[in-house]
Amino acid sequence: MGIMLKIDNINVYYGAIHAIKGISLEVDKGEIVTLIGANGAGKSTTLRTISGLLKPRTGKISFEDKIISGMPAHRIVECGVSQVPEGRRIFANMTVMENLELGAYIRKDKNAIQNDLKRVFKHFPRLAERKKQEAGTLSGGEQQMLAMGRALMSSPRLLLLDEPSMGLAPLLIKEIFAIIKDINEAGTTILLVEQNANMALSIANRAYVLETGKITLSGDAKELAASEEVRKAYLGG
Amino acid sequence: GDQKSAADSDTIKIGANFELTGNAANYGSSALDGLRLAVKEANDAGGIDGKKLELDEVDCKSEASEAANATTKLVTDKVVAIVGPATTGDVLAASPIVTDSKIPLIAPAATSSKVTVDDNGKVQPFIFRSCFIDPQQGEVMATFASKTLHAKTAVIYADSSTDYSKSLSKVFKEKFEADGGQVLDEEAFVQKDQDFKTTLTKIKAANPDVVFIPAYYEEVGKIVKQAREMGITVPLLGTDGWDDSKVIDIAGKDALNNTFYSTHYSDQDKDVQGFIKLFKQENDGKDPNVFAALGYDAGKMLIEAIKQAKSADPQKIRDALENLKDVQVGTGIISMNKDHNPIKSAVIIELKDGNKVMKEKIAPEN
Amino acid sequence: MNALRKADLKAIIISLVVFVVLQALLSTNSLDAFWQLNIILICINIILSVSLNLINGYTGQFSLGHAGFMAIGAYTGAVLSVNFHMPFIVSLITSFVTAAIIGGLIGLPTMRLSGDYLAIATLGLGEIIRIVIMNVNYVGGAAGFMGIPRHTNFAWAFFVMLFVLFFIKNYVNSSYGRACVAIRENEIAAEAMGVNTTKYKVLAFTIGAGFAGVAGCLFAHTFYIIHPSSFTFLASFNYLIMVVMGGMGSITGSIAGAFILTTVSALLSNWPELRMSIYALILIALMFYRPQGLFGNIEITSLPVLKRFKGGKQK
Amino acid sequence: MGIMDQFLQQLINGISLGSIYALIALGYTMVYGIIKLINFAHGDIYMVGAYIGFFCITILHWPVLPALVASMILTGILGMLVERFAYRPLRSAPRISVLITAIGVSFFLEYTMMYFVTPQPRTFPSVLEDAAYHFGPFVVNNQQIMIFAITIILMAILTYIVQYTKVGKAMRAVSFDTETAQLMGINANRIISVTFGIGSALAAAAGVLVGIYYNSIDPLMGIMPGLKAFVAAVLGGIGILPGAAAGGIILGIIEALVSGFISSTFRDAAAFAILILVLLFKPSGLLGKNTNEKV
Amino acid sequence: MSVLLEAKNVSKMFGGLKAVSNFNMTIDKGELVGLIGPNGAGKTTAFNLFTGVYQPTTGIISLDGQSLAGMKPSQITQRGIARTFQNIRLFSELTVLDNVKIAYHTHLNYNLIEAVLRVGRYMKQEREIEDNGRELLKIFKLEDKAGEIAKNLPYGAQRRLEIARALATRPQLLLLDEPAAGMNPQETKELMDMIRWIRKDFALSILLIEHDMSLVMGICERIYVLEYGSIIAQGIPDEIKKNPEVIRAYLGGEA
Ligand SMILES: Nc1ncnc2c1ncn2[C@@H]1O[C@H](COP(=O)(O)OP(=O)(O)OP(=O)(O)O)[C@@H](O)[C@H]1O
Ligand SMILES: Nc1ncnc2c1ncn2[C@@H]1O[C@H](COP(=O)(O)OP(=O)(O)OP(=O)(O)O)[C@@H](O)[C@H]1O
Ligand SMILES: [Mg+2]
Ligand SMILES: [Mg+2]
Repeated sequence: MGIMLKIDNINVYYGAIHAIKGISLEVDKGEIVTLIGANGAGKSTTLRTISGLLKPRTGKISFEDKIISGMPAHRIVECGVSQVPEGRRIFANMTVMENLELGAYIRKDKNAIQNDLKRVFKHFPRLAERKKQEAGTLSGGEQQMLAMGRALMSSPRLLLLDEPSMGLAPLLIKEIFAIIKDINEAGTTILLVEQNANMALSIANRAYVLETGKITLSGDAKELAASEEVRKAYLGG
Repeated sequence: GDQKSAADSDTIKIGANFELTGNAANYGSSALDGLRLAVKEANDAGGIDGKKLELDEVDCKSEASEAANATTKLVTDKVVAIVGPATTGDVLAASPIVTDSKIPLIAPAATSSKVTVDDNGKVQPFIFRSCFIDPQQGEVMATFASKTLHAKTAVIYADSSTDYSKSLSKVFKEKFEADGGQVLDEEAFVQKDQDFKTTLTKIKAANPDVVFIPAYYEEVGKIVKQAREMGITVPLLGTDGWDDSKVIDIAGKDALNNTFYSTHYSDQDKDVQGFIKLFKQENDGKDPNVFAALGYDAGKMLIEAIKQAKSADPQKIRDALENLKDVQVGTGIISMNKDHNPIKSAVIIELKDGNKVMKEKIAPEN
Repeated sequence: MNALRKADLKAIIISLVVFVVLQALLSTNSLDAFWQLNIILICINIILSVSLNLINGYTGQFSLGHAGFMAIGAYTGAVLSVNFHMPFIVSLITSFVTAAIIGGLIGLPTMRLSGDYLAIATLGLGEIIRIVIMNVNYVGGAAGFMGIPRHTNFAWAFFVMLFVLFFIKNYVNSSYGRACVAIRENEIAAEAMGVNTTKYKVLAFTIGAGFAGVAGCLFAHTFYIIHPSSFTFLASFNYLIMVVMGGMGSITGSIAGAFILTTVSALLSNWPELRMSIYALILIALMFYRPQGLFGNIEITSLPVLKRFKGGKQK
Repeated sequence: MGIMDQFLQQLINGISLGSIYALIALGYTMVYGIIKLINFAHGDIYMVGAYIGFFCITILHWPVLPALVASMILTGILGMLVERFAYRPLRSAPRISVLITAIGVSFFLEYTMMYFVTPQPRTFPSVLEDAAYHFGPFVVNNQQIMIFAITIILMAILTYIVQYTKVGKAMRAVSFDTETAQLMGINANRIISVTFGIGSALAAAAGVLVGIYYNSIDPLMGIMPGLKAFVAAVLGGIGILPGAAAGGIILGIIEALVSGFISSTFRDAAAFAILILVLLFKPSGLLGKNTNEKV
Repeated sequence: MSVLLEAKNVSKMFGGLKAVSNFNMTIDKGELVGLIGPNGAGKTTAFNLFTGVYQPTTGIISLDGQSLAGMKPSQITQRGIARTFQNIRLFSELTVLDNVKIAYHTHLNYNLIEAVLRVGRYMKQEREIEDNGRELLKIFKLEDKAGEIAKNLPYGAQRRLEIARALATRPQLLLLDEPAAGMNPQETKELMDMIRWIRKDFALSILLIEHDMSLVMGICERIYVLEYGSIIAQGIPDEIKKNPEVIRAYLGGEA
């Protein structure tokens, strides 16, 4: 199993705010890696930088040995990296089906798209029922499913998930995490950002802990979950 | 700016204050073309007493306060006299400024009587013009309608955004009704309108003997075209604002048959051939329109006044303007009357297959 | 303890110095007539942009009808001076009251609209006001209203401007102003904080319209004549440009915006034919250079450099 | 003519006048739809389109159709250039600054054009056979019919593009949330550019048709129609294509009926008053959805 | 204990959708009540009805025995209900202190003239709210951020500021909509302590919506469970945890 994503010492700024201070991390093919940390630690910023929505001021990011830092966001999607952004950001004024079609925007092969659509509906039968519904009227959990389904439609090799459990009812959180595992088992590598650190660590292979823009800890997910330091700071115990 | 008194300088600076931007830009810039021609002609002939004329051009933006502002700029630049603006409203705004600073102003095309004589009948000492006045041409057209065309009823279709159009409507109405006619309806449009069919439909329904359209050529062309399309066949009457070949281009020759307007000269008149030729020569063969002609006239009047004053002193120029007599200008020979209006004849033009045919020539009253 | 009032006092003293210097320049004719007039215009435009800023910048209500209120003030003032021979101060006050009342009456229903819908509605209202004036013969209609005495001199313009600045500055720094800003930032949250959003929106609109009326009255008594052509929607755009250029929600910004644009306009009069093209390019360039306006939404007086000179500890 | 006849004739007049507003409003609304910019320069793009058509016909002596197409292409490119150089650098700036820039672009186009072609109006040669059809007391002109038909067809085509094609979905996505659209692999800049191109080409078509219909063009011809088209777009619900068409035609009819039966003097005032009334009852336009922000 | 808030047979329709139906709830003075339910059950809508953002289609909501029907949100805030929002709604371009100052709005009563001339009550009251505001920020550990622009605060701090701002309106009843959303378990624990302490120190009632069961079960005295707009269960946390309906609709498998 080779390195799929490699982040090499990036620094990211919002204007004068230094949000990411020299982060390096790696994601191997087939893994679930999770990024945990307090509010404002820079988790979303990291994902946005990978996706090209932000440009690192220094450092570089490579995906499957290709340097993607500096590419415009839409080109990075074409490389095989897809993101489910924080807060779902579905296209509320379009139907569920149209949202999914937009997920496959970069693809031309109609048959492959159909296959992926079937796969998405298999993961999320609820979406199949609601194909024609305007996405804005879906419930929170359904919207989260749609956002994930939409990202899967680009057939990514790496899926970035930004707080998929935020604002969801307990029942749905369990469902979502089960689906994440499914997707991963079907072959998609996943980089998962979560506040719900307990859940995240329970499904991840490895984890990084982010604190005010720096990585302070990293290692095997189970080990981290057991560590006193992490428990105190993030797991509420 | 130079601090030397204007009279001592070796050039004579004349202010040109015209609408170069905004709604009336086409009229202002035409008048400026005419004025430039007069100045060039004088300079080519060696200037006045060896002094060259210099035009100080400013833009009054088709807006009253800007006209006052621009006039103030010219006053500051120490011009000896000002020509412009073209439209009545802007001249009225410039008027108090020149009066305060005692600099003569010649309005080329502002036909409202208020321009030179205020509401109390007092003559504005520093304001002159090179065109006839609304009462004159409004009455001419009303008389023409009732006497020559035997019209009993009329509809007035005016530009409600210009004082020119509104004051002509008023004069026409008074005279036409005094002569026993009836104005069935008064309608309005505004500058830069494109579509007139809605109002024309209403006018058609009123079914008048004539329609009086005191307006400028840009809208007139479209109105005539659309009126004929709507099936309004009665005579259409107009005023000097019509006098531009654009009317013919826009409306088309056929539509313009059976239309009549008053203006300052006929292009058939032999007195004006010199001006027309000169203008075409200087402007790539373009025909002068009425604004250009009046701008040229204003320039000629001013140049003559400076010559007669033998000085570039504004006060002396003013005095000379007041006493101008039998000056040859582009559109004929004129003298200044006591109200600072030129005594000049008006003509009524009939358009026949695109040609301007002089229908009547009305001699000046005083 | 009276830091705020001390700051006011300082500002007034500085303004007086500015006044004395400028007045000296004027009385000795060191400034020519053109610039004398344009200094008055700058004062009038400052009143217009600062009052529009109260509506657009502070309260966040996109109004494009400012020239209409200015017209109301201008014509009210002119009628009072010419037809009723009222003293200038009476004309000014009545202009304020009339424009404010009409502004309030118009504001009440239209403030329910938001964003671009409000913009087009206010633009329409401005045009309606102008068209009505253009067709009322009592005020001269399309010919304009003539024979207005030239009451506005530099002193009048300056002190009225000072009053308006003082008023709006203290207004925005009170709970009234905070309510306005809260509405701009988030109307729903403002309501949730107990701010009666309708009331404060209409109040800002009323005051803004009233001061536009005052500016109109000064304007009318500057040029001897007023004309509907001075109050088109393009004029409203012009005041909006001043506000945006200076910075939405910055009084000193509006002052700078009005000053710069009036001056640029005056300077460009030397190139009548290219004037507007150059003006347009300057506009675009300034927006590129400072998209949030020259001062953003902060006051120049709160810049660190200048803070040292100020006694008052104002936010 | 009886009142009823007059009314019907005014309806015809209103629809024909309204078609022109609608045609311009379509482009207005497209551009608004994608970046929420009131593109005050749209009316001037329309003017440039009219001039390009004019020069193709008078100087190059092209027939109408190629002139129209050339004008649409060149003006479309102009629109894209304006977007690229004037608006794109301000993509992350406050909306109001972009609006001011649009006003700047508007002045620039008007007066730079005026500098080169003079403020004098130009007259289109009559390139289309003028035929007026009289039905009893009514008159309809073939050009009126043509403009109406073109407006409706273009509206239908555009609605189809926006609703059903891939590029249309991308437009809606970009318009709703540019950043997320990029995460779908959509090149947002390209889509915005294309939208400006289409919107400007539509304006050019309107410009050329209006030039032919009214026979006269000038550098300031875009101001009032631009404003009216904006009003029309808002009336119908800004950002909604059928809304623009409906708004335009309704505005035309309002103007026709006001000048026909009330007073032509107060035509514009009445049109604005009706617009405001409509907005008070339907704050997001006739076809707009009342999208109260969900709390 | 006396009833503070009472909702009687309240329903709210959006077009054809019944977001809240036949909703009955009472909150006593000083109580800390939880409102839970699946996404889209109508919890936030209930808040919006209490605060006047929406008017109920049917039913009556009353505070201290007085009906709130027809009141604007600002009036209801003046009566003593304050809230936070599910999606944070700060005055994001303003400073932290100004955010709080705005919330004192209804407690200021100087008039326009006093404000413009800066005399009389203006100076006194402005000084008071400045001091009170800073005091409040101190409680929420935001005092050193008083001058910062609200949107630049970390998320957790923004949530705290929103609560502080709501308290500045001096409410009798505080409505919190998912205050722990986006917080990690540790932060949530701290928040729990804070909520408990607020209720005691400010002597008010609290109604909160939350999906984090550790928080809800940990601090609420009573819990209402909503599904499809209707209340399916209510009671003390231990009852709710075991209620099969609630487990089916909301909690899933083990709680
Ligand atoms: N658009 C922005 N402008 C300025 N600063 C920002 C912006 N977005 C984020 N920040 C700052 O960057 C830092 C990192 O933010 P980020 O959103 O990456 O945090 P996070 O770890 O995802 O937190 P959360 O759990 O709240 O989502 C924070 O201090 C935040 O305030
Ligand atoms: N303004 C509105 N217009 C139409 N439907 C609405 C509106 N507000 C809420 N709804 C609908 O009412 C239902 C209840 O929504 P509400 O926001 O109250 O849910 P909630 O219980 O707060 O859910 P969550 O836990 O996801 O926040 C949903 O189906 C929602 O789509
Ligand atoms: Mg985040
Ligand atoms: Mg909710």
